[in-house]
Amino acid sequence: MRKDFRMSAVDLALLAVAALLALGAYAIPFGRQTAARPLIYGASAMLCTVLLLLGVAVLAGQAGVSARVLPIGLPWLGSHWGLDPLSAFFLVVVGMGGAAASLFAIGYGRHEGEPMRVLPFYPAFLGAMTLVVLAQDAFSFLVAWEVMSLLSWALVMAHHRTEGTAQAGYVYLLMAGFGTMALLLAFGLLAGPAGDYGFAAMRAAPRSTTLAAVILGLMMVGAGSKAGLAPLHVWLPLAHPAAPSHVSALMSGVMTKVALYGLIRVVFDLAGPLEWWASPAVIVMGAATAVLGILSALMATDLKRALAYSTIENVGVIVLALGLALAFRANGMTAPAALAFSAALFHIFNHAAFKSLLFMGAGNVLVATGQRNLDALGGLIHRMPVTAALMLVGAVAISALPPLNGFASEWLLFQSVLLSPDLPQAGLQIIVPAAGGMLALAAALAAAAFVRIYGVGFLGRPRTDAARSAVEADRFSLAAMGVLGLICVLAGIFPGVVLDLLAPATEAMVAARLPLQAEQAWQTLVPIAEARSTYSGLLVFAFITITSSGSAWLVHRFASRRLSRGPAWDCGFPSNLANSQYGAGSFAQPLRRVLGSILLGAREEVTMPPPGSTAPSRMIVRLRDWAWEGIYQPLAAAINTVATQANRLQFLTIRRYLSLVVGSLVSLLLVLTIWN
Amino acid sequence: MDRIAFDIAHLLAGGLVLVSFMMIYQERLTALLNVFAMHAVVLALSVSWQAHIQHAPHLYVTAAIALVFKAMIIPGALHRIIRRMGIHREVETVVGVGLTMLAGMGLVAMSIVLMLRLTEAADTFAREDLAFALSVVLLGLLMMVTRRNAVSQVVGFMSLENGLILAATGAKGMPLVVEISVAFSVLIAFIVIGVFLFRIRERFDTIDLGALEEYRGENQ
Amino acid sequence: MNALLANPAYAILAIPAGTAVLLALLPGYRLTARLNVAASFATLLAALALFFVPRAAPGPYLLVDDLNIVFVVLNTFVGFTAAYFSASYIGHEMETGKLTAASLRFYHAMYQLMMFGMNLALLSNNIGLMWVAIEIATLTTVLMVGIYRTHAALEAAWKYFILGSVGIALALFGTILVYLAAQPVLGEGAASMIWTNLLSRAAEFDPAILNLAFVFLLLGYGTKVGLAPLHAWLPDAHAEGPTPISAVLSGLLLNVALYAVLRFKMLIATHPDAIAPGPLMVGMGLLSLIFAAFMLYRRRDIKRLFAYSSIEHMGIIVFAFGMGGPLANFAGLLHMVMHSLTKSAIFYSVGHVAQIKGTQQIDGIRGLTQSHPALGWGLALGVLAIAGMPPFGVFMSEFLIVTSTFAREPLLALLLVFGLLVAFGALILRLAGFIFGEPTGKVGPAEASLAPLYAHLALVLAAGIFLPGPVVAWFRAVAALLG
Amino acid sequence: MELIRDLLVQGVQMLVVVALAPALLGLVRKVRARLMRRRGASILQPYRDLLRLMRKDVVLAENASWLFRAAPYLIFAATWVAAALVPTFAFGLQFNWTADLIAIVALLGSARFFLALAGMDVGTAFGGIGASREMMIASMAEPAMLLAAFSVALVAGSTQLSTVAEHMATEAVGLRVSLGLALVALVIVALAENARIPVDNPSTHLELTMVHEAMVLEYSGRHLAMIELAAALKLLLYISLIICVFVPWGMAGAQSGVLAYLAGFGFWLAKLALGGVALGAFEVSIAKMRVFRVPDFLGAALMLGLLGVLLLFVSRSL
Repeated sequence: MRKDFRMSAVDLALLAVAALLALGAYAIPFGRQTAARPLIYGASAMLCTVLLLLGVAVLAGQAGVSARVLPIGLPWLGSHWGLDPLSAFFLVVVGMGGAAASLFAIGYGRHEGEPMRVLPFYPAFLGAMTLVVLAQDAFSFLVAWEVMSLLSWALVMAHHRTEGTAQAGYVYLLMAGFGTMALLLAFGLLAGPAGDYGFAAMRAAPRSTTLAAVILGLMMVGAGSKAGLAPLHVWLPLAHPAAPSHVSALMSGVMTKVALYGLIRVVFDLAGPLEWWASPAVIVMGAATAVLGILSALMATDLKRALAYSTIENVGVIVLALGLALAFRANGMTAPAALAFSAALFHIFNHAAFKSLLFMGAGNVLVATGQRNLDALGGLIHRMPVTAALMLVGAVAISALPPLNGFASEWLLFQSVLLSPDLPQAGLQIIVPAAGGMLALAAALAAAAFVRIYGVGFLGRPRTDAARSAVEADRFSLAAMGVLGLICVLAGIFPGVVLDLLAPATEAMVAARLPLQAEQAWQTLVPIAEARSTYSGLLVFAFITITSSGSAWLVHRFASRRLSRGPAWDCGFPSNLANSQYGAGSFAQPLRRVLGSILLGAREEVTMPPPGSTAPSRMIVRLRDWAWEGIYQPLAAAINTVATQANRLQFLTIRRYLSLVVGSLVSLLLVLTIWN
Repeated sequence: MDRIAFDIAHLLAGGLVLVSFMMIYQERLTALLNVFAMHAVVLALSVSWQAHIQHAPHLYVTAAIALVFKAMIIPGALHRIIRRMGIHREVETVVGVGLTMLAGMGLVAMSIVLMLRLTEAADTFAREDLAFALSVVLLGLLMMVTRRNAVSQVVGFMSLENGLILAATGAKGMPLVVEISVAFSVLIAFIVIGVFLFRIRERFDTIDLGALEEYRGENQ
Repeated sequence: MNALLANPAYAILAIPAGTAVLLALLPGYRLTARLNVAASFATLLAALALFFVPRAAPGPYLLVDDLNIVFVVLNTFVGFTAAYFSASYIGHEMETGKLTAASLRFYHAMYQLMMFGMNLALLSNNIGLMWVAIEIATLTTVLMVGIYRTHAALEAAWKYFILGSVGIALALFGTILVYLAAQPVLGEGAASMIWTNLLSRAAEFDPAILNLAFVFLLLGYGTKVGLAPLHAWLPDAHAEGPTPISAVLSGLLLNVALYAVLRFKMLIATHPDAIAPGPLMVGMGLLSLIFAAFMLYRRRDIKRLFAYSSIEHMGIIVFAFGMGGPLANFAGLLHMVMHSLTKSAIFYSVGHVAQIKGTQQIDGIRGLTQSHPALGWGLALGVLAIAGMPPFGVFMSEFLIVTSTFAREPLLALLLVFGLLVAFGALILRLAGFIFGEPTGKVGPAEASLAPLYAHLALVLAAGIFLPGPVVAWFRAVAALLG
Repeated sequence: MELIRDLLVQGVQMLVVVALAPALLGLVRKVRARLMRRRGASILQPYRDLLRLMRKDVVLAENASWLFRAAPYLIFAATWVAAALVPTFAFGLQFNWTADLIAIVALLGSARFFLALAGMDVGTAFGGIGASREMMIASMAEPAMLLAAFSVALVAGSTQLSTVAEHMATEAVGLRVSLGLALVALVIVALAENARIPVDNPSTHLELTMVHEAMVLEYSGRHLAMIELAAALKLLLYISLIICVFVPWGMAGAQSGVLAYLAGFGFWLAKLALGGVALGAFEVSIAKMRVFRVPDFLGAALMLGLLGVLLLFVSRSL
């Protein structure tokens, strides 16, 4: 062979994955050594950075689309791997989240009680997620997908002796298996009876729109359950908080995105054209998930659980955007489709950044105070200034406030909602604006939720000694958070850069892209046309900084700059009880009464002591999870009953067993007699 | 073959079915064992008749096995077991004898219908013979299912084996290997049952399976 | 001697038979145990030799073709690892006084006799001989199940024996019927019992008798396969016998019975007018799968738990073969092999676990990864593999079965998926209990031989990631053979 | 030259809004006082208050963090930027395209976010009350606002305020039901966002019903001044937003002459004054409602906004 062998991008990516897996293997014998932790996490960070760069290179057109077939996996098929723009974009997400989490873990991992339950799985988990993104045939995809679930399960079970983890892990793995089955069926349809499991063959095969819709449904179940789409989300708020925080960051920030990758890959790329009527279900499901998720986040008193719920909200937002893209694409409106799709991808990127950041912050808090309960925190901004500042960045970003990145992507999404009148179908014309309203509601509630989380957790006065004696986290953790915070700010100020970067992926999926943003003045976003709508994160940022600092300077220069400290006034009734502050529960009360009572069946039970008694009066809040009560419990009950009934067959007499045999014989003979 | 030979074979095979029925309505173990001995004798007769008309001398061996083992040794052994262990003498049935009889009728009817309709191709005699054999097998099963205590179940099982032998001999020129295997299996079956009765007796005074079945794998 | 070298098949039969006699005479369990291992290994070598020695033409009694090579090699391999495992396991049983030297001698002799029976059943070209061989295997296992002489063991063995012998009878009747169908075409005598002749002329047989025969054979051998509702003997036999025997039962005996069913399925399938065997097998497979899946939830005994999981997997395999077609058959074969390896591996670990914890009760087994990491993770990997998790081989076969079925028969695929999920839930529920949480009972170090366990797991893992070309070609040939 | 002029205009607008905001507040108070048969303080009173506050020391609670001190400037800046981007007396200002209606809503959102955080920073009960109620009100008001913005944007085919205004100025629009609904919704939202009666009472303290005041309770001196100024700016912003969307007549076109600008400015002042008077009159005429009635009030706005949007679609699809 004269043509010399050149390493393509995908080869490099696969090598990086192999290295990650090797790291995991290395951890099994050597993980106990103290030197192992920084080595493993450091190496993972580097490898993830490599993956990140590879993705960027492909998106920027520096490295061509590449593919590689390895002689493993399904024998007659081999395992196909490839790096096209879509994969590259998600490779960027995985690389970014993975690198940050690993860097974070160099410091955070020191506090891990049983490192041997984390170190072997962690790098392999990263590798598996990468493989999902790279896979180009059904079998490799599903193997990688399921291995990803399995390893994350092992990581969730790392703290297997803390109560609640067992149930979390069980529900998680069960839902993962359920999702995989749905994916199996979807791929079964895609492959057809001949069994062409290669993505290329699936893409090529003609398919009726009805069949495509069925596949879409199966994917919504399969990938949706992994991404946390309501009502398949119940495992998520259990499992994500249970894991070590750097793993939570990965699961919430990256793994849900990988799940969405599966959805996008199959629905937009493989399944073929869809009718418009397939999209409303997706849109409604996304909107409902968003509102339900953020409302639950608003009610949760556990810091990490609240973050997990907010992940559900963001997944809902993304799915809503994807549904819009489907609706537009089905009507041949490629430019709006591109807008919605870019919004989805952009939000995926953003959420990966700020949700990882927030979970890391939660991890620092957990280490510093040993507390996840918001009502046990408070005043951390004094004890952990850097963590608090970075958490603030994350909170502002996730609340979709300008000038940070969260707003940029939601703004794009609103723009695409505003294009809905051009849709021909009345049904969509009604649904889309309603969904837009729910989106706005979700955004507003998100702000409320994060004011609550940040205000109760970091501001005010410490509520426990643990919070009073918290100490700032180590520099690795802070560095990782700092990087992510920087990304949030930059992506908010220069959204055009990110959009141009992900344009190839958009083009590949919806056959259109946003106008090139790089040539716009002042980094302005111009999704459709200058006259229609524009937003310049850079200028807004500049204006705010200038005016705020300017006004501050003026005031201090010309008015007064004197300042004295005194006790809080509090309308003349200052109380030095830390519990007199508003807590997580009390902050949520207004919204709990307004929305929670309907959507979450929130009930307050107040027990008043009899007059004269000094016993405290108690208020207990009960929330109901409709999905849990409506779907899962009945299902479990049904299986239980059947199992109990079937179990009688274990306790028959031999004679009865014989009669079973005879019975089946006689019945088969009867079948024969009739069959003749 | 000539008419008379056919009729005799037919008679004997039918007789076997009849004896099976007799076994079903026995109420005392000893009587049951005697009837089973008769069952074996009839089988031996039919087999040897087959040997005669098929000019297959090796079938006489089978007949002999049937006669010696099933008609004499085993009933004797079971008699001794019953005596030694002082098993209460009556057969405990699950459903009334009448019902069992009806079920038996049904089974026989089914097997005959099945066979006669199935095997137009095979020669008439083999067909008749198979029909009877199938009925004997099914009746044996029925007996195992409707009897409570082990001896009668064992008897049912053996009558089932008899049915098999009837079928085997009915099939023309079936190699010796099969008969040997049948005998072999019966032999093994008895060794093992013997072993089991023995072991079981070490623990319980009765071989009534009911006693065994208190414990069924997992405590309920 | 030359004959042995010329045709390894003879060796495969002669070595166990000879060793069985020898073991029956030799005293001292250490020696017998070693001899047992050695003999099993020799048998394995002989089986491997089948690949290299040119195949002898099918004789009146023995036959070597693609189909049974798969089974023979698997059989002898697991037989060897099980013997290796039992060497350490039985030693422990002896020390704890659960077994006497005499019963051990008996045990080893029976072990080889059983191996002989199974190998004979696989290699025999004569349906009568095959029947005899399977009965030998069954009866020897009956004896070994009862070896502990405990109340439970005897009861299990008795149940196994009664149901087994009924199965014997039905299978024999089926065999006679096949002969009866063949006799008009192939003439009287041994000729009409030779498998190869039957297959070549099956199309001319009387379809009606074939149908009847298949019903009896399916039920007769199906009892051994452990298909619901004929399964009753299986859980108790697994639970009460010595663990090596549980491993062999699940890993091998079920396969041998399945092999018989497959042979006759091929026979029926060749006949155009005969009843289609597929639907019957698919139905029984689904029934077994779903029934066993539900039974998993209420188990209190760990070995019985995995016994039911064996029923479940046998259901899947029979389902796959019932569906037929190149993909499904390939998947069925793969699944069978993977199940044998994985399930025996699980039983190896379970055996040691039960010895360490001193109980088979599921409640008594907690936090294994905490107290015995190597053993615990081994068990975990095994259970995850059997639950159909990648990258293990079972996943590949389940992937193929589900996808190929859904494209052809969506409804059946949904039922299949339902059963798989229910079983998955139960297994994971139990697994989490076994390996996580605070350790219960004795946490002392275990003198466990993990080599066979991890050897099997490694094979299953390798198969899930990479199937060598020759193996694939060979499997596909067999799949084509099965039609 | 062009550029310089545009920059100049933009600068003028920025200064004008911040300069006029207290006066508008004063006007509203004056009107209310008058209607209550009181003479009331002069319209310039707010300026005096602000100046006095500016000169006073800041007394900071011990527990206050840097966030508490930075918040006033951030709030002021965000509000000011938002206000500067709403066309007041002329279309097509230099930086109008920096942010559209949605972005302006979001900017106000950021201001509110920091205000609520500041309210919780000291760790007093009142601060918490204010913050939680503010966020509750906001989470109802913001969607309503956005839906109103939707229907406006759908009519105008743009979310760019100056484009919207230009489009509205043309006769092409005519009268539309959805616009009316949007107007009502917007007014309700404006009342809520500016803490006016009936949602909140800007002139109360020591009441468990207070929302905005509760949050700023701990502020003093220059900080309080910045926040008050921001509040005034916000009021002006909302009124001129309503003006420029629903009654844009008389606004100066882009790059028109000085005279046009002056005329536009005059028109704007008049409209602003009218708005102020109307607000005052409205506030006097009704009573404040209980906090937990507020959601219903805002829910109505939400429904109106949605209805407006839907009607628009229906009319289009017909």
